[in-house]
Amino acid sequence: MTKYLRIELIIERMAHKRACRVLEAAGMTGYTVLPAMAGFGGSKRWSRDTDLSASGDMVVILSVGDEAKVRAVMAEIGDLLGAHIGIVTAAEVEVLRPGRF
Amino acid sequence: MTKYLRIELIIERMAHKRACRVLEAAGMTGYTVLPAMAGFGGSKRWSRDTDLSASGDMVVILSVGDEAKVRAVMAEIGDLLGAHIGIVTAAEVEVLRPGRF
Amino acid sequence: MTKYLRIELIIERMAHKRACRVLEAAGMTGYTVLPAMAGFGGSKRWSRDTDLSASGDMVVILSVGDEAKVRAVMAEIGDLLGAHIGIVTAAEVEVLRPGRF
Amino acid sequence: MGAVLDVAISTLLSPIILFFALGMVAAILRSQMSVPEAIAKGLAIYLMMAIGLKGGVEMSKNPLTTDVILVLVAGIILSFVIPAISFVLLRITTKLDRIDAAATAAHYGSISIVTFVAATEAVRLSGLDSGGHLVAVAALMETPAIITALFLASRGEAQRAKPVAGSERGELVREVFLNASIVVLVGALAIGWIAGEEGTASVQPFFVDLFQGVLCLFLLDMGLSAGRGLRQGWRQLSIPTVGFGLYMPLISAGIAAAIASVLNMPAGDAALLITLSASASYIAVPAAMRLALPEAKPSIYLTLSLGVTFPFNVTIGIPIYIYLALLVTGQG
Amino acid sequence: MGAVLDVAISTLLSPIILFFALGMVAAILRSQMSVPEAIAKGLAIYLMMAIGLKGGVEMSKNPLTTDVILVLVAGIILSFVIPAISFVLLRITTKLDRIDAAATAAHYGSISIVTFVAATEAVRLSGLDSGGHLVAVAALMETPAIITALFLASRGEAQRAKPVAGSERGELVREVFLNASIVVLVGALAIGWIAGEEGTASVQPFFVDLFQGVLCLFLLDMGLSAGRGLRQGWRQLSIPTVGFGLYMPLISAGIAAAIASVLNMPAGDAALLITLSASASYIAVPAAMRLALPEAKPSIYLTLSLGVTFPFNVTIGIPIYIYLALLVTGQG
Amino acid sequence: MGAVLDVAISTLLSPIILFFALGMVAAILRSQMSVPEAIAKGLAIYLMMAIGLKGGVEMSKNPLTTDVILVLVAGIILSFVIPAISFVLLRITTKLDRIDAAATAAHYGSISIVTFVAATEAVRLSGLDSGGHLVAVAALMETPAIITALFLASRGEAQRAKPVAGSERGELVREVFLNASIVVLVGALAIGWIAGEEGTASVQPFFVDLFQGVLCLFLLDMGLSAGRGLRQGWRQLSIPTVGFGLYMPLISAGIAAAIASVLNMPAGDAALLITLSASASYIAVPAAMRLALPEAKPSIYLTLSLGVTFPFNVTIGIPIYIYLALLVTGQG
Ligand SMILES: Nc1ncnc2c1ncn2[C@@H]1O[C@H](COP(=O)(O)O)[C@@H](O)[C@H]1O
Ligand SMILES: Nc1ncnc2c1ncn2[C@@H]1O[C@H](COP(=O)(O)O)[C@@H](O)[C@H]1O
Ligand SMILES: Nc1ncnc2c1ncn2[C@@H]1O[C@H](COP(=O)(O)O)[C@@H](O)[C@H]1O
Ligand code: NA
Ligand code: NA
Ligand code: NA
Repeated sequence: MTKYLRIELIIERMAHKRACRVLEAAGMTGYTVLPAMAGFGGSKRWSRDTDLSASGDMVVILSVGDEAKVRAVMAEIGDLLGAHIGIVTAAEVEVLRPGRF
Repeated sequence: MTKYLRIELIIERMAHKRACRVLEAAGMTGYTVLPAMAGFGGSKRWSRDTDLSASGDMVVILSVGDEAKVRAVMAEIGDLLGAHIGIVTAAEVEVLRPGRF
Repeated sequence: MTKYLRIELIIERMAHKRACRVLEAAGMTGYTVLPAMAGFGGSKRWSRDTDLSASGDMVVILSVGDEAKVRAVMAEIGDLLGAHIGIVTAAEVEVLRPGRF
Repeated sequence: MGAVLDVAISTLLSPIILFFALGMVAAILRSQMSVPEAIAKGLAIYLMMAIGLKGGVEMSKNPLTTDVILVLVAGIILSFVIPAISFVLLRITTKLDRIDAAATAAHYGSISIVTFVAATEAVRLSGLDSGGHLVAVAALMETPAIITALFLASRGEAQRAKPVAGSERGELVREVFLNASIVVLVGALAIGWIAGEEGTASVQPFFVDLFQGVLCLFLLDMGLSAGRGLRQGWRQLSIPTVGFGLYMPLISAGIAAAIASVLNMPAGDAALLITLSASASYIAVPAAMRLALPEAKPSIYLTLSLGVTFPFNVTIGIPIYIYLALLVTGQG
Repeated sequence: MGAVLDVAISTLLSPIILFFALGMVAAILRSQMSVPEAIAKGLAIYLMMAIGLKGGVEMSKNPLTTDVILVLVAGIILSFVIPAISFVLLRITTKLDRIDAAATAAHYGSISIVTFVAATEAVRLSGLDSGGHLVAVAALMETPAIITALFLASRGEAQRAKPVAGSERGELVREVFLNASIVVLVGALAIGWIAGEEGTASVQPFFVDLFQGVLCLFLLDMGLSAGRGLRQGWRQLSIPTVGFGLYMPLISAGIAAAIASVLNMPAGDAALLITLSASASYIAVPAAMRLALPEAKPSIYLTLSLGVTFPFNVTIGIPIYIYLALLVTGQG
Repeated sequence: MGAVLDVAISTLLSPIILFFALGMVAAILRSQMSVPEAIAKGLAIYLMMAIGLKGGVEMSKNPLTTDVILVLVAGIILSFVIPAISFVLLRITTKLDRIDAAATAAHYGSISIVTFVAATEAVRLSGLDSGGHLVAVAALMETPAIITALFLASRGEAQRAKPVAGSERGELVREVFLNASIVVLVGALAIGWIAGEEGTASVQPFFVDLFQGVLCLFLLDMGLSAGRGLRQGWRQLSIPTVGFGLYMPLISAGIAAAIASVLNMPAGDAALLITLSASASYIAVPAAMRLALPEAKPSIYLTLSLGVTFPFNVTIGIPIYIYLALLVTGQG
């Protein structure tokens, strides 16, 4: 039986289109981007209110797909994270209407 | 021991109140709605900035509850997704203070 | 092999800095805060538009870390949830570049 | 005719239209610039408050005559009838299915408040007068189209087995009759009427003096939206569909012109009624359609209304409608 | 008295109050319309900058007298004392527990800046003058109430074993003494004082001319908030609690009137001090309570302050307070 | 010199600068107040539309002369050259690596539009005139610096093995040449030029009369941003780096002054060209750097530009630049 994974990328807003292109290239059928409002990493805090250029903002990208495609994304996305700040996690989920992925 | 599931709905903003009613009807004790800012599905991209009517916006609804209730939601929510665009996933989670669900 | 957990706190915006301090104190290497726009719990609905003081707003805090640290957070955060409204869940996830956590 | 050409040119070179063009060009060149959503919504509320107040103050100066009431009724009828005609034309000339055709038709029966505002300016520039009650007509024309469209969508088809899961009684009605633009337009109209010229004097600097400038900013954003919609959605539009977006306004305009002539309306009022009929909704109706006909495709109706008909109307359409109004009212 | 009735009527029919009513009606009819949160916050900042500047410019015209300082001190004392009275009344007449009663009391000791602004207009309409230092009084009255409430909440109870997890030294103090409204009010007051009438001339079109209009837009949003709060929260309020929301402002007004009489304040200033005392906070204090007394229920204190007391004050309350001021200052 | 001191003092005590100071103080005291992001972006768009329109209207009054074109070219050259000098100085005096030095250098070659606006006011206060084409110079100076910086970052280093994953051809070019500020500045300039004084008369109340007031609100937010950036980022800045943020503007100013003298520019225009050169970007360039040089650290370049150079320029810098302009143009 096909396994479905939910992959979650926490990534800079400036780089999110790049990440989205990687998702699309790997064949994910869709994704959704959520704006973050604040965060902490290393030793710095950021917040939307702090930075007029918004160049430090992060977003969260959610994407659900079958295991093969998500694995493909995880293999590909590492390159992007060499250059950009980001966190990637994946976990198995049950999906409704598996046909659509 | 009771199992707890976290159900996540990615659904059109215009339909989110309908989904919330389904959650409430199934006896979920709570949920939280997050605004999305952009996404991709099928062959179209959307973004909050593109659409003045905001009629294409998506939101993410998170809800945590015991397995029985989440299963009830998953059985019910399919109907709504016949008409509206949406993705539903569920996965087991550990919860703090299980008594409250 | 180290297990990684993704902890998710749904908590009042007014209290989110307190929660963040607990995360930092427990040694989590980072977290990301997402604004919520609406929700339901008990018998009340809230929505960003309802409340001018924004004192009822909720946020979602995501944080990924190794099992030991996440367990430490879960042990600590209970205190905060005695006073403030909040939901905490955790689940195992695969991470990319485990070295960074 | 010469005067109309003048109006056409001064319309096209007004800062309002130039900022709209700037937005479209930026979007087509794929600039990343955007006006934050919250700002766009705030400006829209401001614009509706301002025109509502202005209309109400105008109406407070004259008693409510039968003439005025007849125009209100005419507006409602136009909004009921135009979608039916649109639907038939769409089904004949395009390959849209029943649901998509009905949803698109709803947009053309309803109105665009920004097109209305742009026409009000052009009418003033042409040296014509217009009555405040046209704002009330605009508010009344927003929703009947939706009812016609829902009827057309369900006709012939076995009645829906059951309503969409989770829907609530009255949810659509509230969305449709109490949406922001109706609440603000009708509310501000009533407030302008009650408070009158004197009572609203202290808010004139905000609602009157700034109006033109705010409109520039708003139309910059509209241009960005229209351009982006077009860039992403044009592939979904067949040539007959695009054609519909261009000739349908003219058909609606013709019908409205006939009514204006029968009702013996003054030229300025006639021009506005014609413009309202010719304009297509891109805010209120798309939102209502997501609730009522979620199967219909926004990439068709929204692209057509915002990307094709709106730009057509604010540039070429309005001068034509003014000319038409002068013609049928015998003042041309 | 006749003049006061006139003021009452012209207050009730002013666009500001009419837009507030529109918002309440729309919310109660469950319209989906809303003013984006970012816009509402932006307007609030604008309003506070504007009144701060105006107050500062007024103050720059006269030297700081003992009279002025006495009024500032009176404001602080009122803000400390009113919560104590409120607390006792709530514990006697309602079933609220210690924590909820203390949190609610804090709201009534603090102030509502929009009520203050509405009163300033009404005072001006009544032909009275008011001094710029009342803006400073408003800023000073925001916080003492919170201190009294925290003291009342902890009294009698074994001292809290330890502070809320994750709380930080100074966090509450910063939230309370450096919240947006205090920073902007006090800051703008100081800037108006330093720059004076001449220095601020270039910003008058923005901060003075637009003020009334912006207030309309803001009160539309306040009406929506108050109406929604009431619709969702009224079930949580017992009749004695609602009663408190209506008579407490009058009690506070009475106390303030007595002080105004003792201090021999001019009628306009007295009216504003009375209004400040009678008004209840719905922005700064709820936020502070979520930090300091997270166990207290917002559905009680916020619904009461925003849904009951605020509408009461801006409609019926203000004319009463002006009348009271005329009475006690012997100018009625 | 006395006149310059006067300008310095009246600049420092103008509401604009006082609100900036208020924001900085609030941020440093760790107040939680903030201007919503959407409002700040909306205000920024307004400001750029307003100065673009004003510049365009000014330019429409005179034909385009060789003198004007020479100034445009000078601006472009300055923006290309300043980053090279900045890079060398940073590499010599600080420990920043090649990438961080190049990214920081890009900021100093580009411009700050708010500094430009503040200088325009100060120039007017000094009784000098300035031409509308300086707005065009501002727009042209935004981007060349980025090109120089990218060249410097890659020089000497083996060519990048491959582009960042997921990057798209043209993405950087669009971000850089079609960013919001260029689109709005150039677009509004063109619109002001086309529509002329008469055509833009109806939008003057919005774009001209309100300008100063809106600037106050915007600078309050800038102060908060600068203060927070500084509070969080100062630990990342070594003393030589902070020094660079203070002397580099003076070096750029010197070079620009020399060019202004050679080109025989009027004093007002010279003052603005000098200010543009001395100012550092904190909106457009940081965003471009996240795309083009993601390894560079924003905590360095952004803190330096927004937290050190911007406050220096708007307070002490501008009077110096005006003095310098008077000196080199022989009008001092
Ligand atoms: N362990 C984590 N869990 C969730 N979000 C994180 C984590 N680490 C970093 N982030 C997010 O990534 C941003 C940059 O982190 P860093 O790369 O550590 O500077 C932070 O501000 C957070 O928003
Ligand atoms: N696999 C997916 N994972 C996450 N979000 C998705 C996925 N598929 C679709 N979406 C979201 O649902 C929206 C509509 O998708 P679609 O129904 O495929 O047109 C998209 O724009 C995304 O925001
Ligand atoms: N089971 C749940 N799942 C997700 N979010 C919840 C849940 N219960 C409560 N919430 C969120 O927490 C807020 C307060 O809930 P409560 O403490 O039940 O009043 C709600 O408005 C929701 O945003
Ligand atoms: Na129409
Ligand atoms: Na009070
Ligand atoms: Na520069």
